[in-house]
Amino acid sequence: MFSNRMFNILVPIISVFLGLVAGAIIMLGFGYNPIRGYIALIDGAFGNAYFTGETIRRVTPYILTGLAVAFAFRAGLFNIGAEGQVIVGWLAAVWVGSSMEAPMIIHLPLAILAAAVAGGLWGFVPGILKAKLGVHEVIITIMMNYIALFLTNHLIRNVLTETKDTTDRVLESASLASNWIMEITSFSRLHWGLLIALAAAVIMWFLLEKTTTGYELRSVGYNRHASEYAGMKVGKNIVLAMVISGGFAGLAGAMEGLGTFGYMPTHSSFTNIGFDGIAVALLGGNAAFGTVIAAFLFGVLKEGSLNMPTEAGVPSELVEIVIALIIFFVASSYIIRWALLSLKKEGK
Amino acid sequence: MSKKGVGFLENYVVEMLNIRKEFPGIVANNNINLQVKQGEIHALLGENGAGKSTLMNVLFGLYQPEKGEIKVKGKKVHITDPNVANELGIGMVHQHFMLVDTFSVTQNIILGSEPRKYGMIDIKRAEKEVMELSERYGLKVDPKAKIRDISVGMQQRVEILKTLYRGADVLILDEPTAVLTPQEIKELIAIMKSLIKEGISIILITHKLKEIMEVCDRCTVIRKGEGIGTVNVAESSPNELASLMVGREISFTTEKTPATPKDNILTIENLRVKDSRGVEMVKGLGLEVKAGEIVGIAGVDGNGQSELIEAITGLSKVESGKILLNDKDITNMSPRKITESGLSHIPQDRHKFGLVLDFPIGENMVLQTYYQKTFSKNGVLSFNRIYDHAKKLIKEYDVRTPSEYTKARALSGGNQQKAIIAREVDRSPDLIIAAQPTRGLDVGAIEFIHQKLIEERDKGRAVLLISFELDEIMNVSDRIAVMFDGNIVANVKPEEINEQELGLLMAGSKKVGGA
Amino acid sequence: MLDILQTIIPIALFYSAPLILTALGGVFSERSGVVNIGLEGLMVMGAFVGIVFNLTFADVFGDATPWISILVAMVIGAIFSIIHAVASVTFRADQVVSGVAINFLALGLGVFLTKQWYGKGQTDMVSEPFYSTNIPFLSDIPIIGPIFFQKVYLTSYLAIIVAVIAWYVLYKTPFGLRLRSVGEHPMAADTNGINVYSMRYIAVIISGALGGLGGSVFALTIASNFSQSTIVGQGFMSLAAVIFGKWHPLGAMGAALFFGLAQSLSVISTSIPVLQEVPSIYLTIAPYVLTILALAGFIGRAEAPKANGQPYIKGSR
Amino acid sequence: ACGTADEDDSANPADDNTETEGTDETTNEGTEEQAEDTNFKVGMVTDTGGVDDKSFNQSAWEGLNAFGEANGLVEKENFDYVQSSSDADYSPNLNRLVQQDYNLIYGIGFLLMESVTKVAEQNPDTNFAIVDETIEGDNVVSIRFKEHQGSFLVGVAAAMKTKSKKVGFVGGVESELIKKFETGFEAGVKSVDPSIEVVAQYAESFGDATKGKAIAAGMYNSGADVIYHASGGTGNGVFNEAKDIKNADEDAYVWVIGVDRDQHEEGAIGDTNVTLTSMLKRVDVAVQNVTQQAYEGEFPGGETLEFGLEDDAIGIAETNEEAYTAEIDEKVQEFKQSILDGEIDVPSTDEELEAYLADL
Ligand SMILES: Nc1ncnc2c1ncn2[C@@H]1O[C@H](COP(=O)(O)OP(=O)(O)OP(=O)(O)O)[C@@H](O)[C@H]1O
Ligand SMILES: Nc1ncnc2c1ncn2[C@@H]1O[C@H](COP(=O)(O)OP(=O)(O)OP(=O)(O)O)[C@@H](O)[C@H]1O
Ligand SMILES: [Mg+2]
Ligand SMILES: [Mg+2]
Repeated sequence: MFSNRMFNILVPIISVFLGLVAGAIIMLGFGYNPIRGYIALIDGAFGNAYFTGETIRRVTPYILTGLAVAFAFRAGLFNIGAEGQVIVGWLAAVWVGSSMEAPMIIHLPLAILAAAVAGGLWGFVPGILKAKLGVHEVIITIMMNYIALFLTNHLIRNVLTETKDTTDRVLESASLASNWIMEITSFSRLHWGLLIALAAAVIMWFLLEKTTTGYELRSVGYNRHASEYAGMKVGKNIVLAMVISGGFAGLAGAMEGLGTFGYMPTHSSFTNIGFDGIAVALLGGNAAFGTVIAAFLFGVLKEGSLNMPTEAGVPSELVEIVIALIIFFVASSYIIRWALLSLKKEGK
Repeated sequence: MSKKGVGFLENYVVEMLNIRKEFPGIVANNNINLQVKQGEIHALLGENGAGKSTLMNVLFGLYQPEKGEIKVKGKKVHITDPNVANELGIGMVHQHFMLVDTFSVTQNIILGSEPRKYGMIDIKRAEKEVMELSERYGLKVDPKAKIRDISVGMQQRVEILKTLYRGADVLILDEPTAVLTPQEIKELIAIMKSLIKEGISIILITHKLKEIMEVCDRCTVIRKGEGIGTVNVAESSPNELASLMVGREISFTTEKTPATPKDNILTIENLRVKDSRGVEMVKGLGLEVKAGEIVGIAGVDGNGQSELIEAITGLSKVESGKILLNDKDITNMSPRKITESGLSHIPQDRHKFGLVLDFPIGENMVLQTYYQKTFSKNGVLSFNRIYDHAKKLIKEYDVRTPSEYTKARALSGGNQQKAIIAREVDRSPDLIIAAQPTRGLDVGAIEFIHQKLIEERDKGRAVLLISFELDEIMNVSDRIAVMFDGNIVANVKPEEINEQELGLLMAGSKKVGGA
Repeated sequence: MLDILQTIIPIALFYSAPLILTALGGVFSERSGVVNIGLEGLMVMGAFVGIVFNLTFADVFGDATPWISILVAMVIGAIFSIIHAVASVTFRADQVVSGVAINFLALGLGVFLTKQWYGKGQTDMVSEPFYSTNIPFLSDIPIIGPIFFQKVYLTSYLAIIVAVIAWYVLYKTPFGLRLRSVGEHPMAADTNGINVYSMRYIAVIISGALGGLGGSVFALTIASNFSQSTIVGQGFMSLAAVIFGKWHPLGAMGAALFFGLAQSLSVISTSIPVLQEVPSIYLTIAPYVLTILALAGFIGRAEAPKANGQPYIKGSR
Repeated sequence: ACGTADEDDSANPADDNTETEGTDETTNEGTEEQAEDTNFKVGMVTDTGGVDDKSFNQSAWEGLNAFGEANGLVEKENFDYVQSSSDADYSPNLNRLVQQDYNLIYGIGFLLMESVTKVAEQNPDTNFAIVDETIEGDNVVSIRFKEHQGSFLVGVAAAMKTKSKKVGFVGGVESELIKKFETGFEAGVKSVDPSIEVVAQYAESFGDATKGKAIAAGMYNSGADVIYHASGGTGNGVFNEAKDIKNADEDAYVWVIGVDRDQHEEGAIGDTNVTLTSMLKRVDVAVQNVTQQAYEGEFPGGETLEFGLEDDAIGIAETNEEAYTAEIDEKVQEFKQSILDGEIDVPSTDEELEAYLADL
């Protein structure tokens, strides 16, 4: 028999493989050359130092929004609001990063912290409403997304600037960008944020799996009544989970504001970093390290897809389809397990 | 009832022959035979996990057996799903009720075979039919009431009506009395008797030997998946049945020395508590439990017992009054504070409250203590210690589980309960509240749990036992407090009262001299 | 005042209609125990199909084109949703995951095919969209007529009628009783001889049909063409309406109408004297803040169908 | 990064072309022969709209096509575009073109400002152009338009057309750029008749047709009969609402003024059309013009080019002859001349508008 561990590794690999095969079949069906298509994708993601840098840059916020969604999930909450939390985190980081002066050792952490706090605050609202009044977090987080979008646009135009569409750039002292990284990646926008994202993954893993707080959060996630019976404060844990989740998403905003862009433009629609985080978390099985790997997969596919139209003539949406299919296969892991088991049986 | 196709020697309505059913890694039923005669009440007896429910689920078409054959009224049948069972006239009342909480009684009964009019459910007709049926068999129900608003006993009647509505003439009852109060059990027994008069045959699963002796004609015993045999109840005794079941002698009356009560551990004064709907359920109650004694609260379900427990344990708010634990006021304190003040609680609903079913057994063993120094340092858990601790408890309390890393969900009900008791008792509290600690467990497990409670008493702990089983109350308690309508209406010693009198007190009829 | 109502109500109605239809789909699916985060994707599919059909067959069907378009969108939406059903019912997939995949798939497929067929990222404008009408007789009633029956889209009333039918089906018919029982306690339904799997398939397919209908109604009354950005969040608003409406068809309709009303108030308020002084940002976010306040203030706790989100595995407990 | 020009000291890769053309004095006609072997490459990066957005991305792409046609160049080889699917894609897309040795790269739309600035700094050997923004740098040319001028003219048309003496303006997202449309429009309206009321409202989105429709419904309902929109996809809702009113009542008097390109097509309903006229912003003219200069080795690096009426890069559509009457056109032409002559300085901010209105 396969061990559980082996399944946990095999199933995603098979899912990705099946997704890519399905994508190839679609390309064939529409008269494209799948090999050229996928070479273009790989080229677009890793073709040279620049694209490699860009790919990793793209992965960075995905890790954080993935962690955000996964963290809430583990505590039994569905945070569709990562999107809004990213947006407010972005603004807070840029605000602190551009409007005050301080030595880097203070300024940068302060700007990052501001993002986490802003995101956390955005998570706090649905958290407290759920904890105190039992209001479903899904609706509140959806509403908070829209509020974040419109409010930040308003703030950028009316408070941070005088009717401009982008904020000022953040100061050097609050920037995650690094000349050194830029140089070795031929001026990609890769920045130090990746380290923050990876650290966040470690923190989440440690917090959830190793600490008493994590124990409580997981317990509340699985069984609210038993947790209350055992003396845990269910409401407090719900709020805490949403705040930490929002904090992670807020950090993703800081990645954009202090790293990738160095400023914040007004947005006429959602960034999708938060919504994509849902897919990342689910692909990663809501576990910290699974999320990191899923974010890489996601980032590679998304970044590489940009190269497909120019290099192979394939519409980049093909990759959306491939991602969707991969998610399906991962979700349907039961059937893959079943197939593996029957294969094994027949082999005997 | 037609006699056509009935076996030529015996009048068997259902025959299960050489049934084998496997689950991954376990043979739940191995070559089991069960033959039920027309119009009898046939008991199915066995320890927790012996394979009773599995066998019945096979008969009801929920599981397909690996081997063996089933005959209904002499005809070989293939029961591929519950629909087939229904058509063959087999109805089952499951151990865990199969009722939709938010539906009305009528809706639950007609679900799947609704009377219609113009494509709509003809709810008027349905209600009328339910009323007729309930009158005919003496199963009183309110057809319009929502399931979640009615008592467990009432729910059970709905379950039975459901099968009758579908025209069942073979009725499987899987542990129907485990969740009932003595009054309700009495009513159920009367109902069963009237059902067999109507020509219905019943298969009854129960762990209560007394019930078997009282109503059953024959009894089939299974042990660890193997059929042990079938006996005529009239020619047998509880002792014989029990030893057939577990393979050894069992003592029924719990051995214990007289209690030596000391200081007050729990003192409750003038307590008032409302339920979640705002109805006052505990109405100025007073109670004392001393160190070294077991106080049993006897009472019919719904007289405020749940609210009382929730108030003591901090799970619901006290309106007024006082609760003292070791002379310390714990009224309206948080569950955590109360636990730390020396209280343990074996909850009534082990799945809802007692366990996090998706946690490993090991993590469940520290549900209230994970944050304490023993198991964590600076907020970081020490899994080595947690699992060592769990290992110790598993051994000490004989919790049957593949390992301490196994999810609680995978354990049998009895073993889940043992795990909870291990956790609660091991904390060495001053007061143990045990709410229905043996519900649904086999006699072996019951014996073990009773012993544990008495041991703790002897160590000088106070024990508050809440149970709807008069046997349990009479056997285990040193003092019985009878609860009726939100108040303690009597305080008696078990040796000074018989079950009859106790039953009257519980029904609120009159006061008997207290102790 | 009358003027204002006359402006607000028709806007609220046309804004709500697609949300109502899609939310009803969500109600069916979730009442049967299948969480449907994929409503957004189902709407995308509906919008895509509605527009493509309309563009392709406008010459053939003339005035009837929009009606036939939404019918076709319904059918394709239903077929498309089978993917969600297979994954979440047969393959026991996590329903949230499968729903997220539906969203990705619909958008990817829609835009991919648009590029294939039209050689660009967005279609042309349809020539046969829905137009509003005055409803004969009813629109002549004083006061009520101008507010509710003048310059309204028939699709708005279609949505309301479908909501009433959905309520009737779910609460008055055997089918509805069975469907709801499957969402509350699938094992109970199973022991009563109800096929849990086929019930859930049907429910998900209905949600696909209604989601497709909602998407196409949106596209043919409001957007008039299809692109990446035709459906951006309407599906999630519908999901919010499902929960806001406590999984009840009429509740979901009420919630969607509430969203529509709040939205139209925020748009119209610039022409309401008292509100003119209010900075526009407050009006822009008002619909969302109002929703939160409404939930926190008096709607409160909503209980989802008990078995919502749990795959049913025969024989487990 | 620039393959062929690596050893060349010249910062301008287009020099390669001029050198090969060297002896040949001809410009436009002469290039046809060189087309085969020219390695001039021009590309554009769109914002999230794509080259079929019926707006400036499309217009810019038309400009490149026109340029290609005029010079006998080949799509994909000599000119191409990349579409962005989110804000984060601008930089990689620009860089992709840089790495593929494009000589001139356009960033279409103000949203690309920051990205073009950075990429241009990092790649001094490549030439860039940005539309609707100003960027400093020797290798960047900034292309801007005097939208306020065109908006002024459609404002005049609206003032001539309105019967109710109330006209509306629907903006996408409130910003400096869109403000130019609004102020120009209002100035135009009031220049004809100061008593005409102008109501303006922003949708806070360039893609929310629902809101566009709702806003238009509100405006028409409150008596406005001409609406000028500068709101991208949101404008679809405005057209929809006008057509809807028209569908219900053929005699209804409602008009829409389009933006950027001639939006006549959008206004068609049955035999009539609700598009009164459109403010034309000829990004294609500007793009073709700048590209041609670069092709000829005269890339105006470092300059900010402001295209307006005088360049025929801003204009007014006259397609709907029935609605856009000779009388209106006469008035419009009159004002156009005044602007060209410098008699009218069209305001482009709120302050300027205030001053302008005070002077009327
Ligand atoms: N669905 C299942 N999957 C795996 N194992 C099962 C399943 N159902 C039952 N078993 C196993 O089969 C054995 C018999 O279980 P069964 O439910 O028949 O016991 P029982 O006699 O009804 O016990 P109880 O008295 O506790 O009701 C148990 O060991 C149990 O673990
Ligand atoms: N999916 C499953 N996997 C493993 N064991 C299972 C599964 N489902 C049920 N079981 C086992 O089946 C046995 C019997 O289940 P049943 O529903 O009869 O509960 P029980 O043991 O009688 O518990 P209770 O005392 O709470 O009634 C249990 O021992 C349980 O562990
Ligand atoms: Mg059992
Ligand atoms: Mg049991």
